[in-house]
Amino acid sequence: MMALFFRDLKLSIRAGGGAMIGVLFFMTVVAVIPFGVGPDLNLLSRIGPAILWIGALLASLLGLDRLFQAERDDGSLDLMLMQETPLLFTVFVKCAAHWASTGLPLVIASPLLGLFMNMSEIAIGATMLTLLVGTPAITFIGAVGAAVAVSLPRGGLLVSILVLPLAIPVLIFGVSAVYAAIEDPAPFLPPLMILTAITLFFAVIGPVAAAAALRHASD
Amino acid sequence: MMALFFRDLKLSIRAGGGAMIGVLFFMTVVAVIPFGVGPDLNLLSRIGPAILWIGALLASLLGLDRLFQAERDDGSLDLMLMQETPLLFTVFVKCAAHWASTGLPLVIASPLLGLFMNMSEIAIGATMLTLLVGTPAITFIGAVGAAVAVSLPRGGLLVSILVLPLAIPVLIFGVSAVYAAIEDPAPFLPPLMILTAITLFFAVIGPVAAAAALRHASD
Amino acid sequence: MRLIAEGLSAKRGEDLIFNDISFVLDASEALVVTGPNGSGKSTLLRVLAGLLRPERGHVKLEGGPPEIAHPSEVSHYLGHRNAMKRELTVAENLSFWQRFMGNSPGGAGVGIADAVEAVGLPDIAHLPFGYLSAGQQRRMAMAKLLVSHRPIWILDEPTAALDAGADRLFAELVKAHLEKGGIVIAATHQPLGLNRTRELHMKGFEHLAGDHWHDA
Amino acid sequence: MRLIAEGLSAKRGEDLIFNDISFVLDASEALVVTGPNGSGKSTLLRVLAGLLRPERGHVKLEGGPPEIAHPSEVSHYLGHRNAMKRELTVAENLSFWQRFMGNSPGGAGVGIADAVEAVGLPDIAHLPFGYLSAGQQRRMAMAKLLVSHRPIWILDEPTAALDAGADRLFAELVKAHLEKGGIVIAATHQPLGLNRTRELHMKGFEHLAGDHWHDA
Amino acid sequence: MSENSLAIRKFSDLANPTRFLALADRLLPWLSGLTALFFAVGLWLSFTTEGDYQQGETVRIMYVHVPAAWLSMMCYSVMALAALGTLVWRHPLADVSSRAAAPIGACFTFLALVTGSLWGKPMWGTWWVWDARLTSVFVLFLMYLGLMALNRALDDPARSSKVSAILVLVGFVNIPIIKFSVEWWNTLHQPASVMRLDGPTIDPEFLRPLIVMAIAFTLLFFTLHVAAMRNEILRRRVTALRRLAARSAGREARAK
Ligand code: HEM
Ligand SMILES: Nc1ncnc2c1ncn2[C@@H]1O[C@H](COP(=O)(O)OP(=O)(O)OP(=O)(O)O)[C@@H](O)[C@H]1O
Ligand SMILES: Nc1ncnc2c1ncn2[C@@H]1O[C@H](COP(=O)(O)OP(=O)(O)OP(=O)(O)O)[C@@H](O)[C@H]1O
Ligand SMILES: [Mg+2]
Ligand SMILES: [Mg+2]
Repeated sequence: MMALFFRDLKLSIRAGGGAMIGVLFFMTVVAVIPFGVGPDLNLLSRIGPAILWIGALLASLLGLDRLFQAERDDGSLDLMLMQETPLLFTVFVKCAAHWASTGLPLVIASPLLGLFMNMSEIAIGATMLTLLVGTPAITFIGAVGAAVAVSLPRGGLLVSILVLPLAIPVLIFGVSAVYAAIEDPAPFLPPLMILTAITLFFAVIGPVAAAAALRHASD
Repeated sequence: MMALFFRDLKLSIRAGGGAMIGVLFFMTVVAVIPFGVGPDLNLLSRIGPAILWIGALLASLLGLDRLFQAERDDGSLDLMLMQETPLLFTVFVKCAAHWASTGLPLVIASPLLGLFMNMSEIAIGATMLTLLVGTPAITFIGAVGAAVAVSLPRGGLLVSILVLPLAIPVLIFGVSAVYAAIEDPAPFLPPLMILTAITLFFAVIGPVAAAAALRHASD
Repeated sequence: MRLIAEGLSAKRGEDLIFNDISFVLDASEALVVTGPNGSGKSTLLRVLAGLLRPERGHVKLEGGPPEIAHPSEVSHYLGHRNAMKRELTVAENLSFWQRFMGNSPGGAGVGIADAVEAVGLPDIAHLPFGYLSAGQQRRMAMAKLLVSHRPIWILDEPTAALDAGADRLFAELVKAHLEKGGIVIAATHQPLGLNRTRELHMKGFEHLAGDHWHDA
Repeated sequence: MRLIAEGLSAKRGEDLIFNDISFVLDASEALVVTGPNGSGKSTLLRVLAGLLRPERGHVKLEGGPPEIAHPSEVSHYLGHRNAMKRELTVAENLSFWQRFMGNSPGGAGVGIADAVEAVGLPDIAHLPFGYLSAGQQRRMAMAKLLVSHRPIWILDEPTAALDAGADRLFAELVKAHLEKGGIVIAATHQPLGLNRTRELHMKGFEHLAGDHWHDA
Repeated sequence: MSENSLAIRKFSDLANPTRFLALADRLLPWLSGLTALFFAVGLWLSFTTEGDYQQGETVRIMYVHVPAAWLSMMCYSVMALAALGTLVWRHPLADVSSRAAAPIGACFTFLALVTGSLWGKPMWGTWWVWDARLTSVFVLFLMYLGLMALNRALDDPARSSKVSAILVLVGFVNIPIIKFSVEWWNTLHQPASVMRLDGPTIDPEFLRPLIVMAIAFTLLFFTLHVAAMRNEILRRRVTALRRLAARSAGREARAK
């Protein structure tokens, strides 16, 4: 299993470069929004967390559609389906590798971008934490979409359409957690807990559904 | 040549719904935003144009990296390289087809989306115009990246560094043009002109560079 | 150990490709599947490999390891595609599959170096897989069969793109596997140079309609 | 019309694959390229098809249409991959290539229906290409040679995955093309069933010559 | 042996769709008749009962809006059930049912959105607000469209049915979100006043027409659904026959 993890990492570094694309897109989002809200700095810092989250959400869609398509195209998927190890784990590990190569860089880049949006230290910290907890959920949800679209020529847009609505709860609680952290009265922990719960929930549901879809898509 | 255009369109439609998919995608993206920044309508209307432009960038990034890789993987690229018709045209037509299936739907859907973000009529009109003028540039830039990705088997990272930084100016001019249109003092035409210039520039440079890259890619 | 297929029939899309195929393979027996293009050889192999659910009938393994659910879990499948990543070197590809697949009970795979040696390409394991020629790629895909032990080999046109020398080499590998008590099922158009093998000739069902949207 | 190759040599990566290959092919002559795996057959064909720049030497066409820059512009290339889209139907694929390639001066391609008929699969042109079996796909890729006229055919292991019947069928196609004054260059491991063809046997350089880092 | 076993199986398989078609033909007239009847009564009721003292005439929108909204959710639930049927019992009709339901559900959702925003203008002074209830319904609408797009993308039903079924099930998480969004987030939209554990808290004056209209809408849904399923089955038969025709034609061509 670790073999799969490292192999996918290696691939994403050699072939994909997906990490860079994601981060750069993330930066682009953050760079463009200020033109919208204008010079008003404290408004900027107010919507900062939301922008970061939206950017992360959209950025993690990049490359998601190829998660299983690439395996299918060169026949690796067949062998993975045949193994004794439950397909569930295989999918889970692939998600983990994908997150490590695209989600993690976003989390790491977020403080820097937070500074651009002149967010307070605490806001930056909270955002980073929520992203760290929340983005895996997006990957797991995305795995379902990728598995469903595995036999499609160019899943890109379709996968995102299937994935985004399901990812909305993650976004809601992620953002609300950050704001709870900023505005003292509201407690920070509950929303963070909910976010963790959502991630765990999808960490189970996602691989299960994706594995089922892969089994039935194979022909 | 038209044959190529329609074939690429058909391919993107086979991926489901074609233009419908495109519109649906942007509706989804727009629907996600309020969950982040909250229901505050006039904030939404202010960042609306930026959101639409980001959506456009995302949509083109989603399918673009495969623009030539798909052709390479099934050997079609070889035949295209061999033809008498200059490779330049082939690349150009492929870009056109790609834009027609990702950029155009956004342009068409933008008024609707604008209403959702309750943007003013003039803002909607300006956004639509800038998108119509600007999005092709993104496609052409992306084409270069896609071609490089084919020629350098491990060029994924280079691609991302190549495409997005070039695309950011387009976004910035596009967005600022819209805001110039909204806020009276700033003139609308100059940024629009610059945007057009950028697009025309890349409409020439893009295919040339991409064709060159592809020639060296073949081995 | 014996592999038993009973009354298999399979669909592709809505069409029944073949109907009611049954056979029994004992240890160290080989089955060669022949037939014209489109007669359903690959489909049959995919059914045996558990990649396609048969319409009717079933495949089971007797005398194999008790804990397996489907024979495919102790099978190698070599399809038309090689299941190797172009960007990774041959060695990386092989060692990945070795560690990912592990060994079935009752045997152990050979090392990467030996496997590459066995397919006659000892000196290019360090090249990216995408750099190899068609035949070299196919040979490396065969090396994949050696690095992790599976008693059952399911091979779809293994010798496509192989030169004469490699053909012989492949025949040797298969013979060795059979002598170790393995089972081999291969679909092919060219004689594999194996002696005393059972043969299954698919006529091709000409797609008699098996789907329920027809009225009687 | 005659195809002339003079002192061709080509590199892959850093290694010289072959060195100083020359030949002349007149109209209605066929050249069969043979050799072990990795000996450089595909590389040579890609050089002839203009897809790979030769290290030294050049390819030219005499007596062909004057306006062409490189013989590849009047050549068909059938590589290891079929250059067809899995998602589109066979008919869509073929008609695309027909319209995209057009015809070289001095001939015209046949219609889709006839081409599909000629490769013996008249009834499945409406299926998505991805639904076809390996051999059916290869046959359809051959139909691609017929739908648009090219005097020169460059074929890389054309008969891979074909059954016996299809082999004969392919031999017929090639013969017909030669009789019409065409030129055929084919790399293969199995006899193509063509009579009176020239043969070029590649030994395979074992990557010694021309490698700058070896001479101490 | 193989031949007749095949024949038997074919019979048992096509039994379902064929029986269903017969049933549908008998059912449809009645369903449509009932639907028309209830709509007549419902509309009459909703326009004769006097308007609300503060909402005025606009309250009548409720009689369309609320049933449409309910149906939009019920339709997705039906699809989820059908998806279960596809995955668990492998029933050939289940896939047909969920495929047929998607467009209908999209229409009802669209109706709920439109009437809702029509109502929102007088009530909240704006066509649209991005509050949880409204947006979650909008997301439901998007999900319907997404599923329709997916079904069109994976054209071959034999392969696509299970896959899209899985997606339907995963998407079901949105339904409770819609239903309870009003409780979980503070929204402009009013909380459930009819479908509550502790009986409806709404004036019977409004309740009566609402109930009638709800029944009418439900009947309408089933009418449309059955009709759509019948069309889907017929469509598949036609394609199957066409493919067979093509194949056999080719065989004759080869025979001679
Ligand atoms: C586009 C805007 C709207 C949407 C998408 C929408 C959606 C919904 C939905 C999904 C329900 C079903 C709730 C349930 O069964 O628990 C519902 C019920 C209802 N809506 Fe709306 N609504 C919208 C606007 C409005 C407006 C403007 C009003 C009036 C001020 C309104 C009044 C009601 C009422 C009274 C119910 C019945 C609640 C119950 O009795 O359970 N809605 N709406
Ligand atoms: N893209 C590439 N990059 C670097 N080296 C390559 C590449 N493709 C092939 N080679 C090397 O060039 C040599 C010749 O390859 P080529 O494909 O021409 O052989 P071939 O005669 O076609 O073999 P086969 O019969 O297996 O097709 C091989 O040793 C291979 O390792
Ligand atoms: N994915 C698919 N969907 C629908 N039909 C398919 C699919 N794959 C194959 N078929 C059909 O099933 C039949 C059998 O295909 P199969 O690949 O088993 O033939 P084969 O014996 O392997 O032929 P070949 O010798 O060319 O490999 C063919 O007629 C083909 O059209
Ligand atoms: Mg086959
Ligand atoms: Mg070769």
